[in-house]
Amino acid sequence: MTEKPAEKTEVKLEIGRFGKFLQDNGIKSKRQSDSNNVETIVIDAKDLEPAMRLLKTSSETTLNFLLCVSGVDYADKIDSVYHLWSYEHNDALVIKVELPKNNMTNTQTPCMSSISNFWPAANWHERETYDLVGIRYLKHPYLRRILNPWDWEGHPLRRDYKQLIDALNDKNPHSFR
Amino acid sequence: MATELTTTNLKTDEMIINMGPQHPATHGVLRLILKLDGEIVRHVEPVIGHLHRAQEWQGQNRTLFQYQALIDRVDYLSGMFTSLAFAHACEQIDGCEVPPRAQYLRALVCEMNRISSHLLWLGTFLIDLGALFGFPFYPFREREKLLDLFEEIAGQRMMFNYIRIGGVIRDPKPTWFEKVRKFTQEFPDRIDEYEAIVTQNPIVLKRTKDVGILDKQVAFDYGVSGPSLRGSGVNYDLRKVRPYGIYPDLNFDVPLGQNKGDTWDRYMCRILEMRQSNELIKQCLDKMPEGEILGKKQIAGLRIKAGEGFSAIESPRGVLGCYVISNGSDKAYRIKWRNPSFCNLAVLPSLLIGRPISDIMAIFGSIDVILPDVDR
Amino acid sequence: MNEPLKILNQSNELVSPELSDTVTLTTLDKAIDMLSTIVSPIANLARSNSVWPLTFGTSCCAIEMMCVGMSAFDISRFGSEVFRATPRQADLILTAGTITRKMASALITLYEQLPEPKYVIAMGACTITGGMFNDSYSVVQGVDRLIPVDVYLPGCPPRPEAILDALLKLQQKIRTENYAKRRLKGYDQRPVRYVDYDSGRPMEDLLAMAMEETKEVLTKQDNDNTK
Amino acid sequence: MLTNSNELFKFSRLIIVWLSIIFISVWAACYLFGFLIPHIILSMGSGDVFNFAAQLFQYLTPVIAILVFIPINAMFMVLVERRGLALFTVRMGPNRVGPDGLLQTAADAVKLLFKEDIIPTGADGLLFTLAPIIFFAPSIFGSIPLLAAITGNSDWFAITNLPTGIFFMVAASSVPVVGIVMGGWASNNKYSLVGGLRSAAQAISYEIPLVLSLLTICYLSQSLNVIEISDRQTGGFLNWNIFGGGALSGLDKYLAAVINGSENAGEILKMYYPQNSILTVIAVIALIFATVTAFFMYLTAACAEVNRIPFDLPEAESELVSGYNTEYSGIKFAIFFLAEFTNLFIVASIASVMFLGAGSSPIPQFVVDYVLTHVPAVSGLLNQLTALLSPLMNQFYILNPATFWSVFWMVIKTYSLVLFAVLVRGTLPRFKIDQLMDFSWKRLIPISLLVFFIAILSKGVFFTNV
Repeated sequence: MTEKPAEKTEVKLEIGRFGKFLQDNGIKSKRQSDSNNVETIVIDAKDLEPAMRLLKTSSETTLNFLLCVSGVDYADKIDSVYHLWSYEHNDALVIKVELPKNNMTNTQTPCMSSISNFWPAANWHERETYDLVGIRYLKHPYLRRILNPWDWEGHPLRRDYKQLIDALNDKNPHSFR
Repeated sequence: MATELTTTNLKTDEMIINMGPQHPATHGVLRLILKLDGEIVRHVEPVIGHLHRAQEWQGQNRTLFQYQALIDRVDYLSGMFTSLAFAHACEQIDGCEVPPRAQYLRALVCEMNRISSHLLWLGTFLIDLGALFGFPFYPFREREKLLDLFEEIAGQRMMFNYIRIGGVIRDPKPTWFEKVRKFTQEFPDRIDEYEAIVTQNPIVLKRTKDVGILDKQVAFDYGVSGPSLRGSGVNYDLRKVRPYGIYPDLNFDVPLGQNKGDTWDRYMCRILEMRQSNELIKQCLDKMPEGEILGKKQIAGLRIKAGEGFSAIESPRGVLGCYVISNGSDKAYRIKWRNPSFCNLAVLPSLLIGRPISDIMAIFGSIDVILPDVDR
Repeated sequence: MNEPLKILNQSNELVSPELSDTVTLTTLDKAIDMLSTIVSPIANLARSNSVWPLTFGTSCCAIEMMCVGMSAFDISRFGSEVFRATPRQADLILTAGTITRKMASALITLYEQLPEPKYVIAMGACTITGGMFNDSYSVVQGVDRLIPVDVYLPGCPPRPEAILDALLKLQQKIRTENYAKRRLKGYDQRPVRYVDYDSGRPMEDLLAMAMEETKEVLTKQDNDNTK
Repeated sequence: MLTNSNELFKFSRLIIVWLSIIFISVWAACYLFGFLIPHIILSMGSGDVFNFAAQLFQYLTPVIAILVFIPINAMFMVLVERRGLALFTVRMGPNRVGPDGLLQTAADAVKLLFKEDIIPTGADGLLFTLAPIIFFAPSIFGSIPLLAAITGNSDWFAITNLPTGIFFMVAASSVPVVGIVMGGWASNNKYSLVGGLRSAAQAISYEIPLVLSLLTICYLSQSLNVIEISDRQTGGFLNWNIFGGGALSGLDKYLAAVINGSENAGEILKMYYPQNSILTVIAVIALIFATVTAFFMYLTAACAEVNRIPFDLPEAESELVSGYNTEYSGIKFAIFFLAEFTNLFIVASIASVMFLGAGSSPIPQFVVDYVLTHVPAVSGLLNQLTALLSPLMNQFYILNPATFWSVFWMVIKTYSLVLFAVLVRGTLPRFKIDQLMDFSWKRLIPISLLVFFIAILSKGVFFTNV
């Protein structure tokens, strides 16, 4: 695909409320441009688990509603995006973990740690992200494909995914594209 | 020598039953692998994805204009809501204005759609409980009336494609509003009818009370939302908590479960929600302003600005989110759906374990899962 | 590669690989086949008037399939309101909704579990060509790639009236056809016969892959031994 | 004002047409075997051989009657159920096959006959084939004693008059569960297995209240013979077992005496209620309470016995795909279907024999007498009719008025109960298996024991000479 990924503004942004909270607890984060006034931060893959534990349980934040975990395949990296809300307050936070690609092929998967051991909501979302985008969540209790059959090849939402053409779908494979 | 017959020396074997993907009670194509001890469920493994139609993949391979027509199929019982979530996300990115009349029309059709979705849920829930004939026919009667109204404005009974980026596509005739008003006037009587048959039915009470109790903390952990969460007594309705559209202007209460969060509470919550939606429709009709209905021109090469947006709305099943990343072209770079059914279904195994087979249907029915919403 | 699996008997005649592995035909069944020219007018009339559908629905079309049983449209007028949950007692599959690769094998199993005579109405655009999801990686482009179809019913989803129309067309077809001849056709129009349950891929492909792999391993072992 | 009165009219027309079809065919079969063939044989010659042959054919009459009756009746009942449910849900129901859908179930039956008959791999073929037969057979031989009661002890059915008829029927009604368990086990399907086992548990639990409520009636009638039980209930609805099992029959006679202006009315009352005190009134009320309760308990337990909603757990469609008959197709499934509806008919007819006066007219005898004596037009008309039909009755033995009226009332009572079961099916959801068990063991059985006790007490203490 020749499309370019979303624009990246290299403007230095001020640290936000949750970024500051994480910094106080010794977790580094980088602020990204907001979408619709929701704070968006980028953190390291190794910091994700402690950061999530803190954000979920700490009485200061209580971001205890994990909306979704989504994987986004860019040209040079794969993002794992976490949307966090709170059941009690009106807070919202978007956490991104960037995993560089380094000439990775379709069958190879980037790895990062899973959060579903302490947050059951992430379980199915991580399985789905593994299935479609191909991020391998380490220490996940049951990391198997969830939407596609178990022996499916490739990760369909990767940009370089070539779909299987066989007797079940050889009719006009590019009909409406 | 008399041997004592106790539970310890009575050996029982576990039996694995495969329920689905074609089973009358799994609402389509869910597959549950059950491990049973007699009639008691010991282990459940849901297998989903039998209806995975690659909605997200379609989203990034079709133009936005094409994809608008496709997203009604994400949740076919409440197509208005999926359209609305997508439109909200795109409007966030694009920053285009939605005219007030369009806002009101959106709220109006969404609340109508909520009623029609809950009506179908009521019918299928009763079928799940075993009332195969008779009662399930009644909710469908009202649903047909609603579908006729939808057909008049959108041209289709279930796949509307009515809410577009920047507004709604068609302005209904004045006679349509009169029909809606007529419907709202007679609908409370109909709910009274359903309640007269179902709510006080001793068998329904026996099968739903204290069955499938969803603890608040468990619900939080699994990210449950919608009536299933409110049945447990958590006051979390996006229309109140994070108001969108014109909901701040409307006056309504959020119905909550009365005691524990069992199947009965979830049932009651939905019944009350139908009444509440009826009131909301009346308010929308009263406050309906005149003016434009579409803030963005609907052309084949419809484009939005670059950026990313996440919008979430309160669908009949819970928090329906849409995460759109756009790079300024006529196709979205990535579309991710946060489906309420997908998240609510994850809690099912923890509710089922230790219950008899018959409760599977009652509990599963009360969570109100739509399979394309799970599988996309 | 995608040709149907052919089984030849001892005298080198083509045997349609139909059902013989899953069910046994009783003598009564065979006797009825023999008498088919005499009984077929009566049998056709009876069959056409009591088509019992299977409660098979995957997505949107299933809702319209439910609507058609309800009071407003009332399929019971045509004697078809007896929706059976088990394939053994049904005559008709209304393939209501998209069939994905994961579901394909289940659909084939269901079709094979139906007792003869069995009919299929491909309901909705998704089951005719794949419909709106035609080019999706996981969608089967038309249910006629899996099972033979009698009536195609377009629409996304079709209105309940259209379902009634399709049912009437099917009834007409049943009334005018000769069942014995229909049976001889067997499953010839079906390119994919055995499908693996989990992967949704044809069994022949998997077998061929396995054969190749074993051949590779064997040649490698041979090479090692010769060294 | 009924909005679907047209449908109601069509429904009643359907019932009348089908009932006449059923009874003309059954009557023809009976006439053939009970009268025509024996007469032909006897006219050919005389001697032991001919006598024996003629008698043999006469003895065959009940069996032929049942064999003709059951399939047609089951087909009709399926149609009644489908049309009835359609009526309750404002639909049309099947109305395309034959005139106004009259032949819909016939088409279904023919279709099922010509369907492929599948024995799944891994199934036990012998048991799999035997199961529907074992399920169906008891409904044939179990209904034999009923025939005597239904036909008002007609000559043709004399051999069906067993001295322990009700005992025989109850014994027969407990056999079908063996068929269900067998079918469930033999189909090599886990849903079938669970369905079969559920059915066994359910049948065992509900047999007890069913038998106990019948036992109350047997005690009050002091007989196990269905003919005797139904004979005791003749003469108006006050004598029916549901109203105290004869507790009101004295009142009936007293009223008759009063209306006729007889002087010994008081003596009749004295004869039937010797201890003329408040205790008698209490005992009568207690008896009526006991029998009415027994009737409804019988209905509940019978519903469970024949697996109707809300007790249709063995084939719970939304839980176990189709329960014990999941793997059955074609003719075997048709036999299951047939037997299910026949069982429903049989329990309904047992209810009408035991509680609702069998073939006796619900109009009290004194009313009939009053009308006949005081309205000469009616009795004149009746006399004319009798004169007109007498050659049919006396010479050709075609029409037996006693049998005709007995069958007529019996059919009305039985089909009312069947329609009640259809109404219940259109209304209620299903029980859970543990609630089902609780309902039987913790509610029905204690109540039925109590009812039996009350009946013994009031009858034994206060009506010793009745």
